[in-house]
Amino acid sequence: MDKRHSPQHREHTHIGEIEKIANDIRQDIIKMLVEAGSGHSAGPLGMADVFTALYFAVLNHNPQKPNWDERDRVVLSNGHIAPVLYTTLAHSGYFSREEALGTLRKLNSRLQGHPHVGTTPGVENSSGPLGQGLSQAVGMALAARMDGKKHWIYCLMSDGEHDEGQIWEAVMFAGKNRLFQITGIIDRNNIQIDGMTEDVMPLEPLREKYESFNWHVIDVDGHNIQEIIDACSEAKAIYEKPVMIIAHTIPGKGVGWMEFDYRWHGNPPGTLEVPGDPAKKDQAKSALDELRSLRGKITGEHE
Amino acid sequence: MDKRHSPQHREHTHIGEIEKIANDIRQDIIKMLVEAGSGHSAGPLGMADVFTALYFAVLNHNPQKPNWDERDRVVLSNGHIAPVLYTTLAHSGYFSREEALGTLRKLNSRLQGHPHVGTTPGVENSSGPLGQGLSQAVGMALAARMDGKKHWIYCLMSDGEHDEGQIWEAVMFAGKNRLFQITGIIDRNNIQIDGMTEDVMPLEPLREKYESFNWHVIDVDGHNIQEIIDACSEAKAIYEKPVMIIAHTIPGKGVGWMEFDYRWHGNPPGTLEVPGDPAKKDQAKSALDELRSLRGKITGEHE
Amino acid sequence: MSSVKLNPKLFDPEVEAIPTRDGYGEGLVALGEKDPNVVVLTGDLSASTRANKFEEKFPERFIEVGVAEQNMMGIAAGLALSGKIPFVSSYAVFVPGRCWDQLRVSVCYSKANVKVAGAHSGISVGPDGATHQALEDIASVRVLPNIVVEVPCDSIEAKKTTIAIGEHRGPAYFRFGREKTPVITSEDTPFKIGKAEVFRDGMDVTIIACGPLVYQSLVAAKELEKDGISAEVINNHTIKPIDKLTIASGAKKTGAVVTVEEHQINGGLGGAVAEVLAENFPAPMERIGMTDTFGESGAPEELLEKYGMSVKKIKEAARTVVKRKR
Amino acid sequence: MSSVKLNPKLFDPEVEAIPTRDGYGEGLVALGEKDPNVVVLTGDLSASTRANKFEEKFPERFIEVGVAEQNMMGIAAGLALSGKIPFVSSYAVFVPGRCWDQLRVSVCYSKANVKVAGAHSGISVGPDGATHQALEDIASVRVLPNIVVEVPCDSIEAKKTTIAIGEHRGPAYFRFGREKTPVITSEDTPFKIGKAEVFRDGMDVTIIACGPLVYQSLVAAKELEKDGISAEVINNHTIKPIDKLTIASGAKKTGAVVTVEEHQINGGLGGAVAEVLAENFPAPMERIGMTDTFGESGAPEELLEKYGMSVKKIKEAARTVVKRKR
Ligand SMILES: Cc1ncc(C[n+]2csc(CCOP(=O)(O)OP(=O)(O)O)c2C)c(N)n1
Ligand SMILES: Cc1ncc(C[n+]2csc(CCOP(=O)(O)OP(=O)(O)O)c2C)c(N)n1
Ligand SMILES: [Mg+2]
Ligand SMILES: [Mg+2]
Repeated sequence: MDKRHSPQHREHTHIGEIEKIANDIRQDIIKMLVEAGSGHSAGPLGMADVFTALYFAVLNHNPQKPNWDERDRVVLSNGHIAPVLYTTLAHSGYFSREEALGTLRKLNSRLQGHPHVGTTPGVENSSGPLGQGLSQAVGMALAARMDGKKHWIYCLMSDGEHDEGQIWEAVMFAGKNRLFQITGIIDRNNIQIDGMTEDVMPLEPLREKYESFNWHVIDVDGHNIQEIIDACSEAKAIYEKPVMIIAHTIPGKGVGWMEFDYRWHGNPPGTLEVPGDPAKKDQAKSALDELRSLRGKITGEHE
Repeated sequence: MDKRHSPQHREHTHIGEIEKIANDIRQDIIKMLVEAGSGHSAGPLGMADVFTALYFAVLNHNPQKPNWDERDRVVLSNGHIAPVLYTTLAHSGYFSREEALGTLRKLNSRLQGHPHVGTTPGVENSSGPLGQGLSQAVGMALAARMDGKKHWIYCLMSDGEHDEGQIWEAVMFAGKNRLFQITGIIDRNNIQIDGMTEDVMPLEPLREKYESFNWHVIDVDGHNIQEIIDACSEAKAIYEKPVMIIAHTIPGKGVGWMEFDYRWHGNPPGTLEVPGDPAKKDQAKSALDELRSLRGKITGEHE
Repeated sequence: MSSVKLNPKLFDPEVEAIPTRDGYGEGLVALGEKDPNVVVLTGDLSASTRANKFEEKFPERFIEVGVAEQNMMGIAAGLALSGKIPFVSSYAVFVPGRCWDQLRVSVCYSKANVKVAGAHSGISVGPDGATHQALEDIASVRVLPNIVVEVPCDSIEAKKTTIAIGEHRGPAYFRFGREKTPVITSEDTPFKIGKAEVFRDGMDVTIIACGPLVYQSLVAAKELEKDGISAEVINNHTIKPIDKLTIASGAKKTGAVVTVEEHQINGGLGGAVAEVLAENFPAPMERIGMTDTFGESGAPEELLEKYGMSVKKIKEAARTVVKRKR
Repeated sequence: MSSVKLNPKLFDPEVEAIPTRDGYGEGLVALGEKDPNVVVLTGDLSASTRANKFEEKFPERFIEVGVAEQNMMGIAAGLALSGKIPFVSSYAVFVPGRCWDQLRVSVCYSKANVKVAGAHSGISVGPDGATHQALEDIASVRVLPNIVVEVPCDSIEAKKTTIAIGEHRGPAYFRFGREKTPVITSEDTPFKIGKAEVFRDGMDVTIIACGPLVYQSLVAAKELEKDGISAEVINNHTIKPIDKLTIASGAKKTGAVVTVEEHQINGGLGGAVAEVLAENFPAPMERIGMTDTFGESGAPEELLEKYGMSVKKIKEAARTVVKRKR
C-alpha cells in the first residue's frame, strides 16, 4: 500500500495541507470545466472539501491498485458532480492532472460527462441518472458482509436526488439490515436545477426522515475538514446502524458570485450571463483569482 | 343524489347496521373467491370494515351516477384486494351482487383480477402493480384544487406496498403541497407475501415516517366502525396537512384460521392445505359458518 | 422534390437551426391559450425541456414535481382522470425510462389522457454522455398499447406535434432533441398524426427517417442524385400508429429501403418498418442508427459521425441496399 | 421431424406439463451448489418465482428486498460489481418494468454481471388480468446494449438456460411462464445461448417460436402436414443476440415465415425476426402474438384462444404466408 494514502500516515497530515489540496482541486475544477465548455460548477466546488478529506485523510485506498480488493469504496450517486471526483482522483494519483484538465467530456475520453465504471480508474459505479447510488452501495455492503470483509463503503449523494423514491427504498433496506459498513454523505447544498430545494421539493426535516428509517445521523459543516474526518471516524464506531452524514455545504463554494445560486448548477464559468456576476469572458479568470487569493490565506488554524 | 348514500342520512345509521353489512360483505368475499377459484383472501377480509364504513357512512357518492363530478373518490392502490372493493360496490348498488359473485376473474368480465378504471362502475383507477395509487390521488387532488372543488379523495394502501419508493415520492409531494383533500388509509395488517412485514421489510416507526414527511397521522382500530368514521371526520377538519389514517387490521378477519397468517394473502378458501386449518374441501363452508355465527352476535353495542 | 412545401432555404449553408424542444415550448403556450385544461409538469427540468415557456405564462397550471419521475407520471394520470390534459416534461431517458410501469398501468392501461415529452433524445445530446442519451425510448414505448408515438423532425413540426397531441384524446409520447438542428419544414408543410409525408420523390430507394436526421437524409438523397441514384425520402414522424400505406407504397415503388433514426436500430423505427415490410411488401432494407452500443461524451457532430448516423453512411446504406435488389 | 432429440412423449395427450419457472428454481439450486458466488434476490415473491428453492438450500445467499424493484436491481448491480453473481427474481411486469433505468444504467451500461428472471410472463398468467401479464418485456429489454435475452420453451430448457446464464459473463434477462406447459425437450436436446434449434424440418414455411408456444407451433406443424403444408419449426429461445444464420437459412429454404410468441407482435420476437429478414433475406412473414392490446382476466387456454395464440391461428397464419410467396 502506498504510504501516502494509508490512514496511519494521514493522522499526521496537517489539516492546512488538506485545505490547500482542496483549494488546488477547486482551481482545477474551474480549469477543466472551462476546457470542456460544459458541465456542472456549483456541486463540484461545494463538495471539494468533502472529497479532499475522503481521499487524503479517510479512505483506505491505493491509487496504484484501483482494483485492490480491500479498498474502501466511494460510490458517487449524483454523477453530475464528476468534475470533483475526477480532479480528486487525479490529485490522488489515479491518473494524470493533464488527463483530468484536458479530456473531460471529449470524444474517446476516459472522463465521461457522468462517471462510467470500467472506463476510469478509481470510479466504482456508473451514475448520472439520480438516485441509483445507494442501492449499489447496499449491494457492495452485502457482498462485503457475506465475504467477511472489513472495508467501508462511502456513498455520496446530493440533496435534490432525495426526491427519488429509489433512495428511500435503499434507505429502508439498509436500515433494516443494519448495514453499518455504509457511511452516506449528503451534499446538503440546498439547491437543485429549478431552484432552492425547499422551494422545489422540501426535504426538511431531513434528519428526522433518516432517523425514522432507522439510520444514525451526523450533521457537519461540509467545509470543515476536521469535522468531516471526525464524522467519518465516529461512523466507524457505530455498529448497530448505517450512518448518514449530512454535510452542509455552500454550492459554488470559493467563488463568491457563484455561491448559493442554483443557476450555476449546470453551467461552467464563461457560459452564463448573470446580473451582478462578472461578464462571461471574465468569469474563469475571476473565479481562479478568488481561489488563489483564498489559498494564500490558508494557515492551518484548525490544528 | 341517492338518499341512502348522503352523509346527512348516515349520521342516523345504526353502527350495528353497518357492522352487519360488513359481515355480509365478508361472506360475499368468500363466495366470490370460491367461485373465481383464485384471488386474495386475507387483505379483503381485513379491510371489509373500512370499506363498509367508507361506502355506507363516509363517502359522498351516488351509485346511480358513478361519474358524478362532485363525488368523493376512492383510489385503491393495493389492487389485489379488489374483492372487497367489488363486493362493497355491489352492496352499494353500483352493480348487482350476482355480477360480483359470479364473474370475478372470468373471461369478458367487468370484474378484472385487479381493478381497471373505465371497465367497472365505481372503480376510479387501475391498480395491481403496487405503489401507484397515491400519485394518482395527488393528481386528483391537484385537479380538484385547481377547479375549486370540495370533494375528498380517499387513497387506500397496503402496508407491504410502502416498500415502494414511488409512495414516498408521492408522500413527499403531498406533504409539500399540503393536499388536505387527500385522506390516506393504510391497511396495517402486518403481512405481505413472503412473511410478516416486520420480518420481510420493517416499516416501523411508520407514524414517525409520515410525520417526518409532514403528514398528520391518526391510528385507528380497523375493525371499529365508529373509530374509522370518526377518523375520517377528524381528517376533514385538518386543513394544513394531508392525513394518513393507519388502520390496524387483522388479515383474514372473521375467519379464525386465516387470521394473521400470511399464507392466506393470495389464496382463496379451498386451494391451500395449511396444518391446523380445515381441510381444503371444508374451508369455504367453515369460513361462511364462522362469519354467519359472528353476524348473529352483532348487536350494535357501539351506539 | 415532392409536392410537399418545405423550408425554401433547406439546402442553404446558412439554413436556420433551432432545437426541436423550442417547438415544444411554443406548442405548450399555444395549447395553454386555447384550453384551460392543459397543465404542464416537470421533474426539476423546467428550462431545458422548455416547459418554462408555459410556466412563465400559466404559473397556476404548472406543477413542479422535483426529481421524481414515477410520481410525476402517476400525478399526470390522476390529473387526466379528472379531466385535465397533462404534459409530462423531462428527459427521454427518464420518461419513459424511470417510470415505464407507471406509463403502462396508470396511463396506457387506463387510457388516461397523458402526454409525455421526452427531451434530450438521441446521441446528439453530446457531452453529457451515454447515460443522458436516450436511444431506446421509441422501442420501449411503441410496444405499449393505446399510445401514440411521435418524433418531430424540426422545431416547426415539433410545435405542430405538440398541438396535435394536445388535441388528440389518449396517451401520447413524443421526443425532442437538445441541439440546434436545421429547420426542414415550413408552416405550410402538411402534418397529421399517423400520416408519413414524402418529402422527396425518388425511384431507386426509399429513405425512411424520423427526427432531425430527416435533414441528413434529404442531403444524402440530394447527393445521391449525382451518383445516379434517385432516392425517395419519407418523413415518418409517427412511429405509432405507423403509416403502413405510405411505407409499403414507397417500398413497392423503389424496392429498397433505408431507415434512419437517432435510436438503436433494434426495435425502433427500423424495427417498425421491418415489421411493415415483412407483412406487406418484403424488400431489402438497411438500418442507420445506433448499432447496439451505448453512446459516449463528445460533440454532437462528432458522435453522429463516429456512430454512423452521417450523410456519408446514409449514402453508403442506400448504395448497398440498391445493390441488394433482385 | 429434425435430428434434434425432443421429448418422445411430446404428442401424447398425456404429455407431462411443468411450469417453466420450476426449471428456474432447479437451475438456481444447481448453480448454487457449483458456485458460492451465486446469490438470489427477490422482491416479496420468493415462492411464486421459485426463488424459494434456492432460499431453502442457501439461506445465507438469499436476499429479501421487499416490494422494491428499483432497489433490488441496484443492489444486484452492487453485488455484481463486488464479484457476486446475483439473480433478480420477480414478475416480468416488474423486472424490467419497474426498474428499467436501473437495468439500463446500473447494470447494462456498467456491464454488471446481473441476471434478471421475469416470472409470470405472457397472457397465460390468466385470472390476475392485464396488469400482471408481461407482454412487452422482450421489446423493452432487447433494445438495451450488452444484455442477453432468453425465452425458454419448457422447464428443462429453463433449467439449462438458468445454468448457462449463470456461467455467461454479463447482464442477462430471461422470462418464465406461470402455468404448467408441456415438456417439449429432453435432457439431450442441444442448448446454447445464441443458437436457435430446428425442432422440426419442413420445406414450405418456417415457424419461428419462443417460449411455451413452441409446443403449439409443433402441434400446428404436425397438423399442417395433413393439409399438405410442410412446416419447419425453429425454437428461437435466444432473442438477443439473435441467431441470424439459422433464421435466414430457414427463410431461404422455405421462403415464408411465421413468428409465434406470448408477447406483443410489435418489437419482440416478431420484430427481431423481421429485422433479420429485411437485412438478410426479405421474405413474407406473419406474426402471431398480442396485436397491440392489453390482456384481461380469464383461464390461460381461453385467453390464448381469444387473443389469437392458438394452434388454429398458427395454422391460418402459415397458410396465409404460404399463399403470399411469390
Ligand atoms: C433521474 C434523474 N432525473 C433528472 C435528472 C436531471 N438532473 C440532473 S442534476 C439535477 C438536480 C438535482 O439536484 P442536486 O443533485 O441537489 O443538484 P446540485 O446541488 O448539484 O446543483 C437534475 C434534476 C437526473 N440526472 N436524473
Ligand atoms: C410493484 C409490485 N411488485 C410486486 C407485486 C406482487 N405483490 C402482490 S401483493 C404483494 C404483497 C404486498 O403486501 P401487502 O400489500 O401488504 O399484502 P396483504 O397485506 O394484502 O397480504 C406483492 C409483493 C406487485 N403487485 N406489485
Ligand atoms: Mg443540491
Ligand atoms: Mg399487508
